[in-house]
Amino acid sequence: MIDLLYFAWVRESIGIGHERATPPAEVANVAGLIDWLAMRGGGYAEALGDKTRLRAAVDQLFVPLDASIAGAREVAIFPPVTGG
Amino acid sequence: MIDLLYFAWVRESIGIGHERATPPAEVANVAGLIDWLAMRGGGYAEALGDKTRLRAAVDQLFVPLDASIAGAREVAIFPPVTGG
Amino acid sequence: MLVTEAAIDIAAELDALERACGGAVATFTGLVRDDGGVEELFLEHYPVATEKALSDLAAEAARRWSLAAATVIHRVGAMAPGERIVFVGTVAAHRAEALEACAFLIDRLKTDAPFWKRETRGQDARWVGERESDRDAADRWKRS
Amino acid sequence: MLVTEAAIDIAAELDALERACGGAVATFTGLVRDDGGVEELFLEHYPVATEKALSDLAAEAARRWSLAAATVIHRVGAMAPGERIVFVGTVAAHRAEALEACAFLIDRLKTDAPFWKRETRGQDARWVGERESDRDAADRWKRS
Repeated sequence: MIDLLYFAWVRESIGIGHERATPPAEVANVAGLIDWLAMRGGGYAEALGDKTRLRAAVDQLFVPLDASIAGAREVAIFPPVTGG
Repeated sequence: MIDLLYFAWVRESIGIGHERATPPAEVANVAGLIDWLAMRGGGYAEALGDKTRLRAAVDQLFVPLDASIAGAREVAIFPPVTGG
Repeated sequence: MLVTEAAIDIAAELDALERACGGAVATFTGLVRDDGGVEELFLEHYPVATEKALSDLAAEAARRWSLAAATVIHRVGAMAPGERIVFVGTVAAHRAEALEACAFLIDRLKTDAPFWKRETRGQDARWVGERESDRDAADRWKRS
Repeated sequence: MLVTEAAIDIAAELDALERACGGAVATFTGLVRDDGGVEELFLEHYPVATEKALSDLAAEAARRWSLAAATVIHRVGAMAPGERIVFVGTVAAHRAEALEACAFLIDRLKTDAPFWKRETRGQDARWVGERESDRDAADRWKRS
């Protein structure tokens, strides 16, 4: 069971900011997780279809999309940051 | 007749911050003016003896010591600046 | 290091920085601009991760420069044009350290901390895109 | 641009800068340090020439960067440790311009404006010498 967090337009497209899910064992990294979620269609497909527009954090640490999710408790998916 | 201004330790050594003087015609530049004033001895000699420690402005414009004083109305002599 | 929904009280922050007993205080304040009629700016963040990102930045600044104090405050939630989004303040014995650390903190905050801006103009609300220049500005601190 | 014997009111200056409608405000404040027991710092200046020097610096900053506003205030006379000697503030649409112009103004002010500092420790009053590092900091703006 992984906590999934969505921010900014990813959150708005999907319609929620937080959910919990258990991806199948063959989903090994963040990119795989995104593809698996996008298969749900609708807002998920819209938000997660183009991975070049997405960034991620595993357990609050920024990671590249090929980072492993083995043992992850929290994965966040979001657009490039624009603060400051 | 030139207005002469002294600042910081130059002023303190000489004992006054402002005076008026008419240097002889052969005094052509700031360095010459400083030498001419230093010849007065006392605080003037003390303040003006070492020109490497001095900077100058002619009519409120910073100049090198070989700058002409022809037509100058105001010459200021002072140490390197230390503001800010 | 603080993320807050409340307005940023600069006078109080400056007062605290000046009491840190350095000779040089540098600050940067980012304000909401009314670019093309922006009426509201909404700042979203990733709470636990923003605190970690800001602490990491402060720790890196403290490693690189000798600072008497450093403050980073980022506002979140809805703001109007002219309001303060972010405040960075640094104190050091000499000005070069304070100025460089201040520029470092705001440059890196722009790319390393999980904040997102949404601008509202009338009925049109849109999320601000990544700026290439922000990435370049943050990168220069990695090279040096 | 102002040379004054009165204490510098930073809150009022920041307020004015923020009203200039830029998105980025950078400031630098120099405070009297109590280096080795300094009890009083006395700032002397060359009145007409300081005003000219500060105006020239502001004009050069306005040529080099697109600024919505710039403020330089330098205090003169006797000050105690912790008091503000100098305040520089800049406003621009984007942060790089505000930060660079602020650093430029304080770096060049240190070498181009006719101010002199005298430190008093007990019975010992001495004029501060030129700092090589100040000349280097000012020079980098001439090269770039």
